[in-house]
Amino acid sequence: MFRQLLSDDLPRSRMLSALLLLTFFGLAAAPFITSGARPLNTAATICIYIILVASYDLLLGYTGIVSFAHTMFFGIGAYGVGLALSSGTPGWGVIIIGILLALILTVALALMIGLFALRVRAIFYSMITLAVASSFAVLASQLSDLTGGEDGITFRVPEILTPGFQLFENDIFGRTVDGKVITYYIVFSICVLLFLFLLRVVNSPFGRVLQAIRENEFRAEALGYRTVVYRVLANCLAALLAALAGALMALWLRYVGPKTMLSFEVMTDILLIVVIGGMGTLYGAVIGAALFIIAQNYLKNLMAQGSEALVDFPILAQIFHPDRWMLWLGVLFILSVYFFPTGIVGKLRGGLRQR
Amino acid sequence: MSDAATQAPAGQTQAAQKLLELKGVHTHIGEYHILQGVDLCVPRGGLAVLLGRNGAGKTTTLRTIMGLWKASQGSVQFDGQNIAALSTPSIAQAGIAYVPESMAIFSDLTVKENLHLAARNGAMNTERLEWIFGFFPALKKFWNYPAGNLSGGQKQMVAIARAMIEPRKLLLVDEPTKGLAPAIIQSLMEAFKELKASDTTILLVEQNFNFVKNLGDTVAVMDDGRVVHTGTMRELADNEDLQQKLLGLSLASHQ
Amino acid sequence: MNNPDLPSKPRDLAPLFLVPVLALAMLPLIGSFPTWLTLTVAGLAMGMMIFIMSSGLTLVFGLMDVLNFGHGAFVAVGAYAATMVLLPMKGWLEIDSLWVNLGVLGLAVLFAMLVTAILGWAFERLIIMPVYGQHLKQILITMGGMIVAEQIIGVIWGVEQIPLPLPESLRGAIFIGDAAIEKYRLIAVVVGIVVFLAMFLILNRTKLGLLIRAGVENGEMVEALGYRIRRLFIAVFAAGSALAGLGGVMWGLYKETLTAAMGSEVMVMVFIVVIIGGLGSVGGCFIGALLMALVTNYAGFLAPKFALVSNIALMMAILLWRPAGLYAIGRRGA
Amino acid sequence: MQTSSTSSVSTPPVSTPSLSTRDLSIHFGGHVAVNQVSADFYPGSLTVIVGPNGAGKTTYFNLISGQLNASSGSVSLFGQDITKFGAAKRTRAGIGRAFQLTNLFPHLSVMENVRLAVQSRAGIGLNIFSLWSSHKELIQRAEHYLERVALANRRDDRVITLSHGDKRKLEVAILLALEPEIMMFDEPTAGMSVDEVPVVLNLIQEVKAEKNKTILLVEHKMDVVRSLADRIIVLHNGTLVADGEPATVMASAIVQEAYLGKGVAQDV
Amino acid sequence: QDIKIALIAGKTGALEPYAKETETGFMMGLEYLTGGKMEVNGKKIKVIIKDDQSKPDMGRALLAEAYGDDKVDIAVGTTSSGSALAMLPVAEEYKKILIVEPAVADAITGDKWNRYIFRTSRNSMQDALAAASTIKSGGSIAFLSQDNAFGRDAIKAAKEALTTAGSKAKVVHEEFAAQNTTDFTAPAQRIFDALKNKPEPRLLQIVWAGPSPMNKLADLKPERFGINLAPGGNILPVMKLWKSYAGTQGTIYYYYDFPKNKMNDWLVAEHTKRFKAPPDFFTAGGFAAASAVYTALSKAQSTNTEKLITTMEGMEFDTPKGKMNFRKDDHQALQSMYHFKIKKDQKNEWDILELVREIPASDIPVPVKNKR
Ligand SMILES: Nc1ncnc2c1ncn2[C@@H]1O[C@H](COP(=O)(O)OP(=O)(O)OP(=O)(O)O)[C@@H](O)[C@H]1O
Ligand SMILES: Nc1ncnc2c1ncn2[C@@H]1O[C@H](COP(=O)(O)OP(=O)(O)OP(=O)(O)O)[C@@H](O)[C@H]1O
Ligand SMILES: [Mg+2]
Ligand SMILES: [Mg+2]
Repeated sequence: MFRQLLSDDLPRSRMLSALLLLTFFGLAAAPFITSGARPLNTAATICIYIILVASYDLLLGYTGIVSFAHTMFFGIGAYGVGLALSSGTPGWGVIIIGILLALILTVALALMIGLFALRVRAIFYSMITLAVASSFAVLASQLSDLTGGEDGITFRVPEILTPGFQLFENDIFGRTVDGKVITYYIVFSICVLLFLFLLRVVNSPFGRVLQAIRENEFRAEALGYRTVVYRVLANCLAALLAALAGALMALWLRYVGPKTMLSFEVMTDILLIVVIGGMGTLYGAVIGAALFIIAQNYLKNLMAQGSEALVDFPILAQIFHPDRWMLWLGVLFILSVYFFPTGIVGKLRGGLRQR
Repeated sequence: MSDAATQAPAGQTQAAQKLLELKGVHTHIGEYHILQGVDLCVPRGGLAVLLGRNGAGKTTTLRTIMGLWKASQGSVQFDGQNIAALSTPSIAQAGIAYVPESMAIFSDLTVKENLHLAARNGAMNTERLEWIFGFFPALKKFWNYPAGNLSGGQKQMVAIARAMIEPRKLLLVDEPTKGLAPAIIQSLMEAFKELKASDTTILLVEQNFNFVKNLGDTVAVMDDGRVVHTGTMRELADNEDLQQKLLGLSLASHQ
Repeated sequence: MNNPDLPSKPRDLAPLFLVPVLALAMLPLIGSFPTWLTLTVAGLAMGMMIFIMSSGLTLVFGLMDVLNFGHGAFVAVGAYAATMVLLPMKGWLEIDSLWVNLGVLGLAVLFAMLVTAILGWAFERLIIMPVYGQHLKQILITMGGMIVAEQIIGVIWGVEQIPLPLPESLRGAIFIGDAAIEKYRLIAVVVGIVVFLAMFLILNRTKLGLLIRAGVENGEMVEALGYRIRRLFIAVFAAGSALAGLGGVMWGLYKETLTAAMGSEVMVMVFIVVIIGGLGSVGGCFIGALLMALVTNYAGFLAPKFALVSNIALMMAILLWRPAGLYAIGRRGA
Repeated sequence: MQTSSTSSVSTPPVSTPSLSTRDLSIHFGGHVAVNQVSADFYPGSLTVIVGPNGAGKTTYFNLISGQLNASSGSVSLFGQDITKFGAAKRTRAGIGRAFQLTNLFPHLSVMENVRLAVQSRAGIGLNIFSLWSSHKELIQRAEHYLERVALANRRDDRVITLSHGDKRKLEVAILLALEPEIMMFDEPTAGMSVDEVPVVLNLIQEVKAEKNKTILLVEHKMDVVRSLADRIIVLHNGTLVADGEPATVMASAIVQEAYLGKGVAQDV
Repeated sequence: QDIKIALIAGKTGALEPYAKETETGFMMGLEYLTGGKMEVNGKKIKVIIKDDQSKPDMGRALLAEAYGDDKVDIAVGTTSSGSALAMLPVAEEYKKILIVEPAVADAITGDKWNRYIFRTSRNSMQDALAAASTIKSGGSIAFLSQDNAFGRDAIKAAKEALTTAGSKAKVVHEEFAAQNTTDFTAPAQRIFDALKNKPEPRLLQIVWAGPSPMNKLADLKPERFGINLAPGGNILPVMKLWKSYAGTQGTIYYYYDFPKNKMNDWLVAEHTKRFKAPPDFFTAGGFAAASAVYTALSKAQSTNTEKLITTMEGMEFDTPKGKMNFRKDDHQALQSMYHFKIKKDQKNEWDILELVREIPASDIPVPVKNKR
């Protein structure tokens, strides 16, 4: 049963299993083992990023496609919800419609890009996606009447999802069960489902073909697999999941905007998480996302203390100044590629020997 | 380039008979322990043949000599100098040319450019070139052709020609006949004979026994990362039981 | 030794005509000749600057197959390094004498290139070395390098914008009738052409180009032929970085205000140029840069809205025509 | 004897050829690699294709299996014209080929390499919801083929860790696993050690014994050719110059001259 | 217990330099007003600084955190208009005061406004009106701005302002160039063509956030066509580059040498001492915000939101720019602006502008846009 749930793709490492369980239960209980706005926000972001990254890994780690358009689909999902909610009176129906429209647009675009990609070499493909994505971002900020331009849109969500709404009179474990908490659990459970679905996909015969294509496309073709079809399919699948993740993000933030949904920063975060966690293994996405998002949210506090401790060494203090946290992000980039060529999961599993 | 003269007289005389000598060489690739104490000796001016079944460690041995895998133990004496620790370029500059099993031709470059690179000392010597064309007319024909577009055998020829374009002390050749048509195999035999005549020493890894049996002087047979037999080619060529024992090869099926 | 039935492939000239054709095609649309002249010359000059910034990238990619997303960092560092010469020597720049000004600029350029070259050397050692042949990791690790470099700039030179005024003698424009041509752009044109010729000759007339291309395909074998490929790679990378540095100085002087992000801002543009050219082809990169700058100008004049995406449109168009860019790499003739 | 002979095939010719090429040609730039080659191949027969290096043998294979598109001429399989098909479609139609220069999935396990072939044969590649590991029978089939080429012991090693000879054997295993009607071997024994060669030859013998497969074989080793061939085709500079009984063909002047090189090999 | 104040700014990313100035100004402001004791009503003032990276979602999260977790009494911020706009509802949710500084978007005190929002920084409309007030004469005007929400906002305001200011000048062209435009030849050509044969005086007003294209245009010698440039004021490092265009006139929010009052004198002296450079645009802004906070707290003698609101509505407070006051209707701080001219002979690198005229708040009739 459990095996079936995990699609027979077990962690295959004590340490890893431990970490995964920790993450899972941590997220499941997040609202009640923490207090305040930020921890909950962090937890939700982790959930959503796990899906976003895992879906990207389907392209990158499994199929060997380097695409920079993933944020675009993330954004489409988000704007779908955002525009729907800001246009009509906030309600579930509106949300559903928004998501559906977003998904349709997503598939259309993914197909287009996928088919275009057939004409050009892999590396060009990634550059094209880069270009398309950036022009999409431009578009989003240009249609300011519709999308609110750079500023984006802040919108209202259905009553029961707002902080105003309270499920119970009194607190539970020192947390008022308000709309935020409800939203969190919606996000959490949807993410779990999507993740299990992805696990199944990569461990299906289809998933195996994707890996073959990554290894040697020419040979895969010679074995009778129409690699084109597989790549396009993978493309659409990944895009769809990204869009869903985006929808959840919008629902959680009650805000959409280019910086948050479409910027290249999001893309680099995704890439980094994939590499830290380990390419070609979905568990990598889980570990990577958890670590990274936490770091992103709490690194600065650490650094603040660090630099205070170092006031008497000006340069060091400068370097550890919280405003320089990006510096350490960059260092993280480099070190993670250095020391985890196979990602944390790869390290934990020892070597990248495949079954 | 070290020359034997700088060595002690003893070393010099020794270097005189042995151009290359491996003593107890161990090589690890990742977690695998591939070569487990290889002792091998190639006399100056001779053609030594290295036989052995698939996975015996022949290629690994050549790569170790070339410094492409680093020997974890043991010494590789070349021309009176231990090259085990040297970097691949230095080893090549010491006078060793290498024809890899995978041919490793530069497919982006034309045949001409492939050879041009192999000629380390600048321009290619025209009559030596003509001499090579003598054996491999195809090269002349496809001179300005991207090497990647050549046929399997033609690629093999390029790989071999690269090692012959300039005189070297020692040639390491890994299965040169694979993919070559009989006619070309014959001219290859000629080529090796002439190289020997111009005292180039050759260490030849080969599966095609018929090819080496009247070409080699000495022979070594490998199995499981060790040299299990050394001797003269004569002895092995005449002794079928030995062949049977070492190579699992009966002349009945292969003459 | 050529063989009749195997003609070595003819030089591919079509892309060379793109620039003139485009320019001429626009004349009627724009109408006024002076305006057209202004736009065209400005575009060409801008193209030259873009080319200088891109050349290093395409060089490093074409020869070493390394996708350096950190290239922009070298552009920025180049510009900042130049300030270390230019700001102290402000006095000299305010003297209204072309030669004195150029002398100082030359000094600054040399210094900047030196700095970026050294940085490039370190970059190759620390960052590129472990990831040869793995595009994805290259992208990531060089992005990391980029971020770090930008932040370090912030630490060293501060986060405030640094003004970098043009020397007096390069200010203003020359007027041909109603057509205005900024003086500085003329300098850019000269430098651009020099850089292009130098690269083109070195790559096509020397063994170097071959060696490195071979090394990318199979470094082991090149070493087995007795060449020290590593040193070569480092040299090339340093050269590429130095070019970026040069580009940075030119760019910085053009923008006149330096920000740590100035490098990453141009990256997308630079990448598009390099792609249009056919990753790795210096010639293609050159044409690509000119095309892009011209299209931007014409679009900016005829249909400003379209200017936003003109670059991308251009790239799409080129790739539809030639899926591997103007000049695909691998083939000789940079 | 420049014909596509059907008369002189030693196994009783089945009326319809399984595979046939008509005036098949391809040229690269000015260079004609395969020139107007017409030939028919019959189930149960093993045809060896010989010729000097660069004669066009591999290219001919590429044209049949769809790695290259013909400049002119046609290929047909069981009477159906497949000239327009892509490589994948031809494979699924029943044309299988092993490559001259080993061409595998380097970082996947030996097992996975073969399993992918079996899976392709079973045609469940697009199945997203089942588990690959739940298709037990496929795995068993794959294991079976690994045993046939004596690679079962390396089952879980990654391909890059194999020695050259072992890679060649894997190449053959994959072809068998595809269970195609047409089997094309391009120098299967190249670089295989003398004691391993028989393993592969016996395999080919067995397949041949099944009498329903059409086998094409490119080989330079004369002993191998003699021991297997029902029929020999000679390519030279891309043209088909001889086709027929092994004995007669091998004896012909052109083969002696250009290929076996009795006397000096002039052109190539 | 302590009085907690959150200062949110885009301390990393594109706007980092601005955010830095705001922070400096704010801290110096408190220092000056509390005489270095950092106390008000006998309570310690604790400032919590947060970096929203100019990301609206971050801004939101951080403000929520400030009100919810850190329990701050007043929040100040932020640098980017987008982020500020996203914050507004949070203030309403938590029923706490948010003083917006230095974001300029009109909507903040316009239709996105709520009663917990105050703004010390000027808004686009004020900029526009100031500029307009210098163009009483007729003639023809063209605008150049960046093609994004900010730019369009600004030009809309500018045109509105012209009419409000009763200028006879006619707007003949609006040019929007892409935010990331590097080559201004094309826009310049379009503008010149548009203005060339229109009635004199011909004015090109440039409204550009970030490094201004002023030089690029000036180098093309607009005077050929009798066109004058009117750049909007900018931060010092940018204006330094304008020295070659002495005589060019424009309007600006703050220039250290213009206001004459104790507060400004102290700021300039102290800032120059500490940072080897005079205070800039956003430094003054931060200072003003600090003053608003301090004055409100000391006047209200409490941190109770409702009390504060009643105190602050119509409250007048000192700033380096002289007196400002939050008008009751939309809580926008009304303030004077400056009409400047680029100096001919500049004594040192910071000696750039000379004052033509201080434009008193009374000359800047900002319309009330929040439907209240
Ligand atoms: N990169 C590698 N990683 C791990 N093991 C390897 C690697 N390359 C070779 N081996 C192993 O080393 C052993 C010797 O390989 P080698 O290629 O030297 O054999 P060989 O004698 O050349 O065989 P062949 O005649 O087939 O070429 C083999 O068992 C092979 O599996
Ligand atoms: N992709 C290609 N582009 C250009 N020329 C090619 C290409 N492929 C093959 N050729 C040329 O076609 C000719 C035939 O090549 P092919 O590989 O078929 O020869 P072959 O008979 O297989 O030789 P071998 O026995 O050495 O494998 C060769 O001269 C080769 O140079
Ligand atoms: Mg070998
Ligand atoms: Mg072949």
